[in-house]
Amino acid sequence: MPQIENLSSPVTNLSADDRLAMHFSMLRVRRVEEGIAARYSEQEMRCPTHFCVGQEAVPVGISAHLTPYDYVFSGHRSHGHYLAKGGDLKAKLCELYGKEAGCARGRGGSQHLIDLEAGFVASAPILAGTLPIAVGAVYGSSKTNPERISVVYFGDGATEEGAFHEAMNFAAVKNLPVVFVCENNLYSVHSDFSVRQPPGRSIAKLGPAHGIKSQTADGNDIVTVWNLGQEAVLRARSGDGPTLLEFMTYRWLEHCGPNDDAALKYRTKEEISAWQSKCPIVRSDVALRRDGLLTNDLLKDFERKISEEIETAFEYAKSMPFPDPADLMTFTLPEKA
Amino acid sequence: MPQIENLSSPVTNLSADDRLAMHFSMLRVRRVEEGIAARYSEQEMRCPTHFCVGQEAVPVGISAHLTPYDYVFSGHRSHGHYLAKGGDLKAKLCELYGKEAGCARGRGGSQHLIDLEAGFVASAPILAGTLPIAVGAVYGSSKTNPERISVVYFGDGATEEGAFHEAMNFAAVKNLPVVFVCENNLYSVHSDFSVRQPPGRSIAKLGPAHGIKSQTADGNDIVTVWNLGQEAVLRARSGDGPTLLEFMTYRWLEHCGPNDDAALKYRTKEEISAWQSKCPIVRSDVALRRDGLLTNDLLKDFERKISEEIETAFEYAKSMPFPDPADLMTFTLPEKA
Amino acid sequence: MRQIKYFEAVNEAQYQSLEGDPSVLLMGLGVPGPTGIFGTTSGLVDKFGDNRVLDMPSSEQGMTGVALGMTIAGYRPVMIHMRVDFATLAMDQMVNQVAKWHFMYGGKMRAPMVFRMIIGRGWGQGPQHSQSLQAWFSHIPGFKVIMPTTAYDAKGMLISAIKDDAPVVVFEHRWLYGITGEVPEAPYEVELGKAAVMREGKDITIAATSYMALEALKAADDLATLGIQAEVIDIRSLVPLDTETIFRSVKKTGALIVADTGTTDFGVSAEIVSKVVERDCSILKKSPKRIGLPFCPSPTSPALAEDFFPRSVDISYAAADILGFERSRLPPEAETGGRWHDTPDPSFTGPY
Amino acid sequence: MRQIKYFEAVNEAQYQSLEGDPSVLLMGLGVPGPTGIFGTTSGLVDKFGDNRVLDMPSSEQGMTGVALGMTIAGYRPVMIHMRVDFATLAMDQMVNQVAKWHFMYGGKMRAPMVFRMIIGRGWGQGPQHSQSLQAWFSHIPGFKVIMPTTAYDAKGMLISAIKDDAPVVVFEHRWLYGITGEVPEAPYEVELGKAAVMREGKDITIAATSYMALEALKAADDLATLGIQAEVIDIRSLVPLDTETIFRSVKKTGALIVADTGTTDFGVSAEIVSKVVERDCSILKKSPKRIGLPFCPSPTSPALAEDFFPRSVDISYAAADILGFERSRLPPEAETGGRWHDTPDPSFTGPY
Ligand SMILES: Cc1ncc(C[n+]2csc(CCOP(=O)(O)OP(=O)(O)O)c2C)c(N)n1
Ligand SMILES: Cc1ncc(C[n+]2csc(CCOP(=O)(O)OP(=O)(O)O)c2C)c(N)n1
Ligand SMILES: [Mg+2]
Ligand SMILES: [Mg+2]
Repeated sequence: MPQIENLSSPVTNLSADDRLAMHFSMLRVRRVEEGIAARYSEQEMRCPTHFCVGQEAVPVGISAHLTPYDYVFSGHRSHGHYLAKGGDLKAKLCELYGKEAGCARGRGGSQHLIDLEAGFVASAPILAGTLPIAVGAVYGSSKTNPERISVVYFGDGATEEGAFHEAMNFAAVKNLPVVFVCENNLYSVHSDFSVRQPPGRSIAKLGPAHGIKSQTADGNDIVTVWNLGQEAVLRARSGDGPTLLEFMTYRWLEHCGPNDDAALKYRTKEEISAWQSKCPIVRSDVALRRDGLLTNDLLKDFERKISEEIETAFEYAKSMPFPDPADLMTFTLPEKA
Repeated sequence: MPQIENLSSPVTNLSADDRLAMHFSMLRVRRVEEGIAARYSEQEMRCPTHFCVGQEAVPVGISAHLTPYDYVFSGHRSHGHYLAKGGDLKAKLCELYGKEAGCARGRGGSQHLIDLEAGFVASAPILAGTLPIAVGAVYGSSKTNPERISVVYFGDGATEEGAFHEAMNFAAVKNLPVVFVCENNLYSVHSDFSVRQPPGRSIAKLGPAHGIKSQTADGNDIVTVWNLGQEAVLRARSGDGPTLLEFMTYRWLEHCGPNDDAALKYRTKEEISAWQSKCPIVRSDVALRRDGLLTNDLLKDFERKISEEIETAFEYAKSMPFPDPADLMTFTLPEKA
Repeated sequence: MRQIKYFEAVNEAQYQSLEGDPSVLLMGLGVPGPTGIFGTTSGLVDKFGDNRVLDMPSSEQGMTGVALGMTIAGYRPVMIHMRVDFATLAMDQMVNQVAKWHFMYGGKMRAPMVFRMIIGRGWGQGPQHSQSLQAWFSHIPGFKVIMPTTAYDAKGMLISAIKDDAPVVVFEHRWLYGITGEVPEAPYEVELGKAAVMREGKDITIAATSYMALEALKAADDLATLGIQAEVIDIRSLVPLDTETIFRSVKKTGALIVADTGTTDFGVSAEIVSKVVERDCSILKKSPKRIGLPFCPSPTSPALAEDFFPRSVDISYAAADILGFERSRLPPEAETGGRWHDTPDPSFTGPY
Repeated sequence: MRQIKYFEAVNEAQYQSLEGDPSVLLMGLGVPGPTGIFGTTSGLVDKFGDNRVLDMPSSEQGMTGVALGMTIAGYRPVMIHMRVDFATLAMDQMVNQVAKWHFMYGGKMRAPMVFRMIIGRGWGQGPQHSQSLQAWFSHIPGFKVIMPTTAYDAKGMLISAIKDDAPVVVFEHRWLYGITGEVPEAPYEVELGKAAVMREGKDITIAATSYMALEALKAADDLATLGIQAEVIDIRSLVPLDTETIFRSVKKTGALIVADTGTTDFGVSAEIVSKVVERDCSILKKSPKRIGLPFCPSPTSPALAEDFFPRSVDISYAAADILGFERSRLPPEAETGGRWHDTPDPSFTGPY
C-alpha cells in the first residue's frame, strides 16, 4: 500500500457536498478507465486510446466551476475532461466501439470525443490544435454572451507548439474569458521534459509573457485544483481575462493503451510509485475521512452506483449497431442546413 | 530641420575609430537605400523591396561585434543587415536588377539576399522563417566551433508567429549562442501594434518566459545598440546562451517600396516626424561632433567615398547580363557536389 | 448592365454578405487597413466596424483556429491571405481541423468558413510569394475549392461560398482584380461546382482555371485566325469538379488542353485529364496537353520569370502541336509595350 | 541471401549512414526513445549518442527550420515524423524554405535533408492520423519523393536519400515494417527515380505505390488464376518519376491501373495517368482506372474503414471491369481470421 505523502490543502469555501461530489466524479472517471482497460484486449475498441488514470483531479476540480453552457476543449487524453464536464458515458463508449450511436457517430473514436449538450465542444489529437479553437469559440460567443467561458486542456508537450503561444497572444489581445489548463505529467510520450524544454522551465512562466495570469500547482490535490479553478473561472466570468494554470500530475499507464509501461524504462519504477502514492483519489479519500465526510458505506454506495452505470453502458455500447458502410462519405461535405 | 530629442547615451569602451566607422556604415546603408529609391521608378529593379531608412542603427551597432565567421540571418527588410555585415554591394544591386551576377543569381531578388563570405547566410520574407534556421545553424556549428555565434533580425510582427517561440525554446533547451534581434518599428505593414499584441506588451517580455535574457532599448541610438550588442554577443561567445534584444525604431518609408506613405493615414504625420527627429544618423552626427570626432571635411569625405561606390555599383549592376533563360530549371535539384 | 472591376465585385460580395447576415465577418492581416487587400476590402471597416472587419496578429495557424472556433459561436468567418504562400503556416488547422470538422464529429459540427487565397504572378514576387496551391486543397476531402475568373463569378461565387456550410477555399488571381465584367448590383448566387463554357468551338477543348482562362480566350482568338474553333471552358470549381461539362466538350472536339495557374506536375490539370480518360479514353483523338508552371520554384528575375509563367502563346502552340500544324502559322504575339510579360496583359480589359 | 524485416532494413540504413558519415544525424519526437519509431531507430542512440540521435520538442515547424539550419553547418539531418499528419505543422519550413533553398539562393545553398514520413492505415487511426500526403510534396518543385516498398529498397533508397544533396521525402507505410525481404548486409545504394517491375505480364499494367504494390501483387495472383497476366510496377519514386518504365509497360499491355495509398482525387495517380496519355494516349486500349482512398476523411470505426482502404480485391475488380469479364469469376477474398481488414494482411509476409 503506497504511502500518502501529501494531504489535501486547506479547504476554503468548498462545501461538503461539493467535496463528495468531486470524489465521486474522480472515482467514476477512474472506474470507467479501468473498465475500458479491462476490455481493451478484446480488441473490439479498435482505436488508439489515451488513458488518464492518475490525472483525475484536474478535470474534476475545474469542471466543478463550469456549467454545461461553458465551452470545454481537449486533446488526445480527453476521457476525464469529457466525463467530468458531463459528457454522456454511453455515447463515449459507443464511440470507442466505433458504433453509430457514438458521440461522433463512430467517425472519430477515442480522440474525437464530443458532447455539445454538456458543453464538451471538441477534442482532437493534434497537439495544441484545439487551443486556438477554444479561444476563437469564446471570442465569438463573448460578443453576445459575456458570461460564458472557455476551458481548454492540454499536456506539457503541447506547450512546445507555436500555436500555444499564438492562442495565448490572441486571448490576451482581446482579454478573453479563457482558462488554459496544462496537465504537466512530465512526459511527452516517452520523452523527458529536459530534451524538450529549458532547465528551470515552469509552464506557468509562459503565460505572463503574454500578460496572462498564471500559476503552477499540485494537480493531484483536488482541493488545490478546485481553488485555482475557482479563481481562474471567476476572473474569466468577471471580464478580467485569461488565465494559464499548470497542474503537476502523472500518467500511470502507458502513453497510449491500457498497460503499465515500467518495462520501457524511460521512467523509473521509483518515480512511478512515488507518484502513485500521490494518487488524487486516495488523497481525497483520506481528507474526506479526516473531516468525517466519507464512510465505508458511502464509498460502497459510490462504487456500486458507478459500477452499475458502467456495466450498463458497456452492454449498451456492445449491443449497438455499427455505422452503415453505405454512409462512408456522408459527412464529407455538409448538407444544406 | 527636425528637432533632435535624444542625444546618444554615454560612450563606454567604444573607441573613436569604431564610432566613426559605425557612422560611416549607417550613412552608407542610408545612401544605398536612397540610391535604390531614386532609381526604383525606372522599373528596372522588378521585385518587391522593403527599405530600412530610419532603422540603420540596429544592424550597424550589432554588426560591429561580429566577424565574417559569425552567422547572420534576416527577413524581408534585410538591406541594412546585409550591408552592415559586409555583404557585397554590387552583388546586392545585381540581385535587385535580376542579374546573373546577383548574390542569389537573380533567383531571389531583394528578399533573398545572401553573402556567404561575409557570413550573411540567408534572408527570406516569410515571417519568422529564418529564426529557427539561425538557431539550427549555430546548434550545428557550436558542436565544433563554440566561438561562432548566430544573429537573427526580425520585426515586431514576426514575433506573433509561433515559430518565434519554437526557435527561442530550442535555443534555450540547448543554451545556444544566438542573439535574437527584434526591430520593433510599431507596425506590421499598416497594422498597429494594438490589434496584434496585448496591451503593455514589450517584445522583451517574451524572452524570459523561455529563460532567455532580454532587454528593450532605444534602437535609434547607435551607442545603445552597440552596448547591448556587446553584452549579448559576449554572452553568446562565452557559452552563456541566447539573448533577445528588442530595439524600438521606426520605418520612414512605405512598408514596401521607396515612397513616403503619410497619405495612407494609418500613422500620423506627427508620429512620422517625431520619429524622423530621432534619426539615428543625425543623432550620431551630433554626438560625434560634440565629442570632436566628426568634422565637415570628414563627413564630406565619407559622402564622397560612399557616393562613388554607389555610382560604380549601379553602373556595374545595370551593365551585367541577365540569367540565361535556358537555365530556368537549373537549381531546382542540386547537381552532385 | 453595370460594368465593374473584379476587385469591386469581390468587395461588393463581402459588403452585401456582411449586410445581409450579422454572423459574417472578415479577418486577415491588413483587412481593415488603408490599402484594403488590393481594394477588395476597402471601406468595409468604416461601414461594419472593426469587430466584423478585423485585423489580426501574424499568427496564421492560430488565427485559423480562432476563426474555426468562431463558427462554434455561430459566426461565418471569411479569412483572407494576401498570398496563399502564407497559408502554408496554417496547414495543420486547415487540413487536420477545418476540412475534417464536419466529418470527424459525425456531422455534429460545421465549419462554414471561406478562405480567400490570393495568387498571382510576375513582377519579381519570387519563390516564396507566387505559388498557386489549389491542388493541395483540392486533394483534401472536406473543402470546396473554387477559382472565379470573371467579375460576375467573383461576386456570385463568393456570396455562395459565404452561404455554404462547407469550408470553401477561393483562389483569386491578382491580375484579375483590374478586369471588368458585367455585374448586377443586387446580391446573387452562382452555384458552386459548375464549369462555364466561355466560348464554343468544335476543334479543340481548352479547359482553364482563373487567369489562364483569359489566356485561353486569347489563344482561341489566335486560333480562330486560322479557322480553328477552340472551345474554352472556365473550370471555375475544382471541388466539386464539373467533369460532365468538360467531358462533353472533349467528346465533341476530341482534343484537350488543360491550363492552370499552378505547377503542372501533380497539379489540378492532371486530375482533369484523368477524369476524362478514366471515363472514356477513346474520345480523345489526340494526346492531351497540360499548360502550367514548369517544375521549378518561381524565379524573381524577369528574365527567368518570362518563360516561367505561361501565356496564351503557350496554349496556342500546344494546340498547334496537337492539331498538327506549324506554330509559325499563328499570329505573332502582340507587343506589350514593355520588355517583359510580368505585368497584366493590357489587352485583357474586359468585360468578360 | 539474408532476410530481414523492412523496419530492420530502415534501421540498418540509418546505422550505416551514421557510421559512415559523421555529418548524418537523426531527429524527431521519440527517435531515441524506448520504442524507437516502430523499431526503425531502436538501439541507434546507444551506439551514436544523443547528439546524433536526438529527441526534440514537439515544435514541428521550428524543428524543421532547426534541421535546415544544421545543413548550413555541414550536417545532413534525417527528420522523422511518426505520422505525416504531424508534418502539416511544418509545411511553411518544408515548402517555402527547404524545397526552395537551393534554387532561391541561386545554387549557393543546399539542403541535404531526409524526411521520413510514416503513413499507415487501419486500426482506428482516424481522420487526423492516417493521411497519405505524398501528392503534396510531389507537387512542390525542389523535393525528391520516394516510397520504398521492399526491405531491399527501404535500405538502399534510404542510404541514397541520405547521400543525396536534395531534400528527399520518404514515405514509409507502417504495414510494411513487419514484412521480410532479402537485404545485403553491406551498405548499398538504390538509385532514386527508377520504378521497378515486380512482376511481368502482358495483359494489364498495375502501377502502384508502397503497400499498394503488395496488394497489386496479390491481385496479380488472383488474376493469374484466370490466365490474366498482370504486370506489376512498383513506382518507388514519385519525383523524379520514371514515366519511361510505366509507359513502356502500358504500351505493351494497353491497359492501366494505378493504385496509391493516398486520396485518389488530385492525387499522385492522376499524374501518372496524365504522363502516360500526354505522351501518347493511343496506347491505351481501354480506359485506365485509379485505386486509392475515396474522397472523404479517414473514418475511425472499423465498419467504415473497411471500405475506405482499398485492398487487392479492389484492384482485381478494376481489372475485371477494364478487361471486360465478370468480377464473380475472381477467386473469393481469403479469410483474414478477424472480422475486419484493419490489420496487415497476414499473407503478406515476404520475402519481397
Ligand atoms: C502535432 C503533433 N505532433 C505529435 C503528435 C504525437 N503525440 C501524440 S500525444 C503526444 C505527447 C504529448 O504530450 P503531452 O502534450 O504532454 O500530453 P500527454 O500525452 O503527456 O498527456 C505526442 C507527441 C501529435 N499528436 N501531434
Ligand atoms: C507568414 C507571413 N505572413 C504574412 C506576410 C506578409 N508580410 C510581409 S512583411 C509583413 C510585416 C511584418 O512586420 P514586421 O515583422 O514588424 O516587420 P517590418 O515590416 O515592420 O520591418 C507582413 C505581414 C509574410 N511575409 N509572411
Ligand atoms: Mg505530458
Ligand atoms: Mg514592424
